[in-house]
Amino acid sequence: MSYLYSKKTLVILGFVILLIMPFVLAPFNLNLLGRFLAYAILALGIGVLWGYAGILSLGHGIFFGFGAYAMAMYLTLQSGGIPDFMGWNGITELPWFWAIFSNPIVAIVLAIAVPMLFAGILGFFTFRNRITGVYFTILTQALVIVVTTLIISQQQYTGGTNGITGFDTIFGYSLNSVATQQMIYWTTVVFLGLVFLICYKLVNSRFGKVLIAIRDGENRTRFLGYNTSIYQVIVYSFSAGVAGLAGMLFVLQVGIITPSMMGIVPSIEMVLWVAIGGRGTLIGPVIGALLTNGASTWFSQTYPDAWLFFIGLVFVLVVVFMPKGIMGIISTIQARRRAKKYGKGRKEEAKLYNSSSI
Amino acid sequence: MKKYKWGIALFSTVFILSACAAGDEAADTGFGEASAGEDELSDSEENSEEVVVDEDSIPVGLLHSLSGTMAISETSVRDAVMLAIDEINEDGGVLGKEIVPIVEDGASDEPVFSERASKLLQQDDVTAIFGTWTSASRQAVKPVVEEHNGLLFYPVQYEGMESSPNIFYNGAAPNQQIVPAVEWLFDNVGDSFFLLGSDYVFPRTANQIIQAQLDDLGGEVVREEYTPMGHTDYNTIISHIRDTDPDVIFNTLNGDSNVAFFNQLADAGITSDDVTVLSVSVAEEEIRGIGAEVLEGHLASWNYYQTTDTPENETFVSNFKEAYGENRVTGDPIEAAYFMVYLWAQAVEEAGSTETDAVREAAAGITFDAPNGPVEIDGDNQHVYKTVRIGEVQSDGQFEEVWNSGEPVKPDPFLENYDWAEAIQ
Amino acid sequence: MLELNRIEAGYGESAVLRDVSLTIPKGKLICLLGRNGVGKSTLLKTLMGLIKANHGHIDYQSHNINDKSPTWRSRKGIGYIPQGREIFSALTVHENLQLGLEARQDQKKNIEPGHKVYDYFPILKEMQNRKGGDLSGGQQQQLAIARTLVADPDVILLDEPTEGIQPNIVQGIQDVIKDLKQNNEKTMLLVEQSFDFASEVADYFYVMDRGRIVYEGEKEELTEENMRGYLSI
Amino acid sequence: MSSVAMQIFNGISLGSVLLLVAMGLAITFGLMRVINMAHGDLIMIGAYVTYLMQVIFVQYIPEQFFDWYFILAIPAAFIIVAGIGMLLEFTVIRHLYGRPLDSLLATFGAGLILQQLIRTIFGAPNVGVQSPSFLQGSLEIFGLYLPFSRLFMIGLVIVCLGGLFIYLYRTRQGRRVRAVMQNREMATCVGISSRKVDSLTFAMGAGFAGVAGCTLTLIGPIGPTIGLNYIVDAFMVVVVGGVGALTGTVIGALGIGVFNTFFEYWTNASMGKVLIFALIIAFLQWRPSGLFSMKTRSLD
Repeated sequence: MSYLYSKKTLVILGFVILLIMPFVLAPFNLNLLGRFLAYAILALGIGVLWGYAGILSLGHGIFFGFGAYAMAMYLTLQSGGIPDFMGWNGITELPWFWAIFSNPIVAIVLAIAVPMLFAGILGFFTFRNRITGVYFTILTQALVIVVTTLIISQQQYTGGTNGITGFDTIFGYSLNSVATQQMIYWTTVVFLGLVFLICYKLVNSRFGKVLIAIRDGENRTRFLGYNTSIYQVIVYSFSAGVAGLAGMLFVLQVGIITPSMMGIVPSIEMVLWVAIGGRGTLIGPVIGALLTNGASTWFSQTYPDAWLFFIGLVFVLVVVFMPKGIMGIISTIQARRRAKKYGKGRKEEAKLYNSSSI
Repeated sequence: MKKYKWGIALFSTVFILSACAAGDEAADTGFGEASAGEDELSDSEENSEEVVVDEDSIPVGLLHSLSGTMAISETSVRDAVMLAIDEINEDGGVLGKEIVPIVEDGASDEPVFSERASKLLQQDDVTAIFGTWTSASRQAVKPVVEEHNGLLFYPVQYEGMESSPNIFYNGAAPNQQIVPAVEWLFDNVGDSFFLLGSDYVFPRTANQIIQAQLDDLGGEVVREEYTPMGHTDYNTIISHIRDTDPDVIFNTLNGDSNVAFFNQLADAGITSDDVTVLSVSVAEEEIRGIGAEVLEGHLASWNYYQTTDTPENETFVSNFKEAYGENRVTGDPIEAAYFMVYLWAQAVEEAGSTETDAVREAAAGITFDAPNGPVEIDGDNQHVYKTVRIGEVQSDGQFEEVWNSGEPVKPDPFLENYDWAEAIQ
Repeated sequence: MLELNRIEAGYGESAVLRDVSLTIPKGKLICLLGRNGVGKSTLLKTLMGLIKANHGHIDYQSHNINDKSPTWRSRKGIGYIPQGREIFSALTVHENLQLGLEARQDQKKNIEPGHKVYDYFPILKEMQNRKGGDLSGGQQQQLAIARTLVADPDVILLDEPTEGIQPNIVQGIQDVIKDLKQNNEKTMLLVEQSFDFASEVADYFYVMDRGRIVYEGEKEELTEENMRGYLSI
Repeated sequence: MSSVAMQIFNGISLGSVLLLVAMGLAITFGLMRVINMAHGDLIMIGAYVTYLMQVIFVQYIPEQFFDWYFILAIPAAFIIVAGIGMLLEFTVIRHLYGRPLDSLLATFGAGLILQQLIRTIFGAPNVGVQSPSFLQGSLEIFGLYLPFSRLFMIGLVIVCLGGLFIYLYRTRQGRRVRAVMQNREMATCVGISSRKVDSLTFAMGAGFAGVAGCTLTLIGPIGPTIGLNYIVDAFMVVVVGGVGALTGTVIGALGIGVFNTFFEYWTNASMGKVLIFALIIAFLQWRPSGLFSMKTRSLD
């Protein structure tokens, strides 16, 4: 019987449930779930960066945004002609950095490559200069301000605060048809599975162990002869790429991207999904993203005022008293049961399980 | 041994899914029950899942930000729509049926607007949505109403350059607010303009229009400045104002920034006697946040003021205050939100159905005596004929009208009837 | 006066002290000897409350103080002079001494110019307005001792007060310790590496190795011969 | 020439606003290593205290004394917000010493609660505060117009800095604060209650946020979400100045103020903002620990 409960089986089961959802949910709800799954991908990237490497970025909104904009630009060009906001702003010819996005392959590659490259370059300088911890976090906030202000002020190229919206087709198919939306949903689920798998491999590899070592004692790891900054750059860049992918999938299901989705507050909220789900795990970020957004959609409609009190309180309580989030609670319960069952001696082992890596 | 963890993981998944599906179930179970007699007007916690819809009622969607940064402006607009719905229901409803409002929160977040619009159209089957405020949120809803052939009634003045068959634009188009204001200022105040706006679509488009118009009139733009959202330090801008010494500052700043700008302008000792500021986003509601004493003597261009002298307005203002409190004020977007419900109701009566295409067809040429004067839906572009009014801020925070266009102006969102605007179209 | 009973303590998961019992009777000077890294400083920190004891109990004036904070302990008369001259280097000498008064129960607010610590360490008076960090190592140690003395503690915990200090000051410090013992009847726990000085002043002594007390005895038993296995003499 | 002088004044005046906003943060972040994202919301509450004081005066106090409301609002804002800060410290922050990144997230949540609290009490729309008459208008000198409100702010910043200096360097409590910040363990061993010091210091930082909120009513909007307008700027000031060094905070604030003003004068407000933040990022690459850094165990 027990093999039924092995974690692999359950992950696969969850995955299968997600896959059959299009046959269960109405199109509107499916779209909602698909959007949350895109967030879950984003949360996975942040989860690896923060939970395993100990790097807290409050600027992941911009990487998410990059991916979303790249896809939105492709979709806009699909609809033909130059975007209408360029027209109002007196731009009659498509600038080259727009033109390249008319090729879907280029758009998809850039949606992931640009965030990776950008994070790589910034990370290279920042981590090499040993800017870590709180300083790095604050620096990413400055980055958010720079990028969003630029996007808003260059509205002749970016659509400004209105962002980019109003696409109708993708690869020649109507974007809003139920069949296309189902395909997009499945694509999202598959990518979630892939990203999960990659993250799993990553954190359980030697590379992952070094990341954890850096998180727990950067200097110590450096003295052991590891070039810690290279590890940090790579994981930061990886996480940015995942965010770009998530943004791309997000825009396909929501049909709009604006700078307000990349700002300071959304960027903090993304981190809080991970905190609620449980940092230092991979399931945690996924559950945190799904649960927080699900609850937000549900409750904030019903009780908009009480919701803010509630979510504020949840953030405080989770961060202060349950630093390991939902997954932490689960392991604590497990540990207690195990302790009850096997007596005190198992306490140590239970602690070890707490840091198990999935 | 980790079955617990995974069991809960599974449970959470199921929970999310059920959250997604909750809307469906509620709609199903609610069907067929008797409709609630009276709706709480100001109940912001209106629960969409509890609204009961049957054959004797017509569901409509109200989609505004009730939370987040835009809640400041949008809750008042929601209140106005609710007032109109309540009045119409008291008079027997539409097609003999009761209008049932389903209130959704856009949360000042564009994806939420688009998602909520989908929900209203797909799940609640509303016949029309009254809502949105910012251009970004309108544009987020636009593809949704177009895809599902729904109707959106939009209550706010905007930058124009848009005409969707599924949207009725009830605020002013640029030629019903900006163009006449520039003309009037040029004739009555002076010919050098300082353009100041927040860095987003409306101010940038408005200023292009003003630039083109002034080129045509022979006026001059001495400087054009944009400040980011939430900007609070206007000293450098004020230095530029001193340096360029304009006759007029044409102000397209949005809500919050106005407070900082006007306060600092007053502190710098620049009053309405030195330079006239004409604003297009400062209504009665905003004056309360800025303070009437620093605004006194400055101008605004709108289609409606709380002081607008029509019998309809007298009733409207007193009803509004009765419903929401003596200290509340009305204003242009609030009034537009109010009369657009009546326009929709008349169109439905005319069409004899709530079916979108029929309503759209019937809407062309519908007229109504709104608080701001007579309004009429222009069948060509689904905007509204409105009277243009320039008002001066008084010490009590109200406007005194100094000029009006005399008759409703035909809306021209693409400025097709103005030769100088060719480059912008 | 101060009593440790079967204490186990350490940093995080690893226990440094194992099953340590030790008594400091009133008016006596107890010496704690042992090589580097055997847990002497950890023991003092545990006594002071900087490290929580996992097992066992600490009694002070016959009351259990396991859960009391360092603040509480110092205010109740336990004075601590840590190893490494942990003075407040950005504060002046005078300010450092004033901070010593925080632990006093009589709420005394100022150190009068003729205070006894200035007799012990005249140099501190001269350097009153200098930053603590500007002092030499030996002067900082004097300051650390003086800071504790102004609080007039009942028990003084001294952690290697003469470690790494220029010889001329070492003598001064040792004289002060002797004076405290003989003329003021202070209760003291002295961690020492110097066998000679320990054997000169101690009433009773303990020897630690690898986190345990491995030897204890009266002053008379403190001979080179007995110590050979435990200390590097 | 005069426009350059005017810009220098504008820069200093912006710098003084930044300094007011950042001073409380310099205390909580700089001295206590707590990243208080709710700092912006404490500023917001300070502004609402001022509004409340105005309402009280309008209703209960004869009109000729109206201007006094502002004078009274400053200490009132300090005390009330300090009280809220103390409460926040007791309920939340206390558990987060040594976990700076967690303190950031938890205080963000606390900030949401404060925002919603104010929204519930005062409503979502902005409220208006009328400047006292003696702060309206400006001083004309050598062809420059120096607004009284800005001069007042510069003065207030100097007073606050002076007060803080006296508190830290001339009082018993200040001495305790410095001792705890320098060596927490040793401070407890000499009998200082670090709990009490933490609580009071945090309250103090919050109090300065209250004063900042009070003065911000002179220049900007007052609504439940205004904290967001200032919080990131405040962090930049503290980080550029160097954590734990008040001198650095002062220079950081003035530097950012002056540079920002000149960038804005030469380009426009959006580009000015982009440039100043880009400059800060570049600057931190060059000096990761800011202009002045105290030798303490670093934050990571």
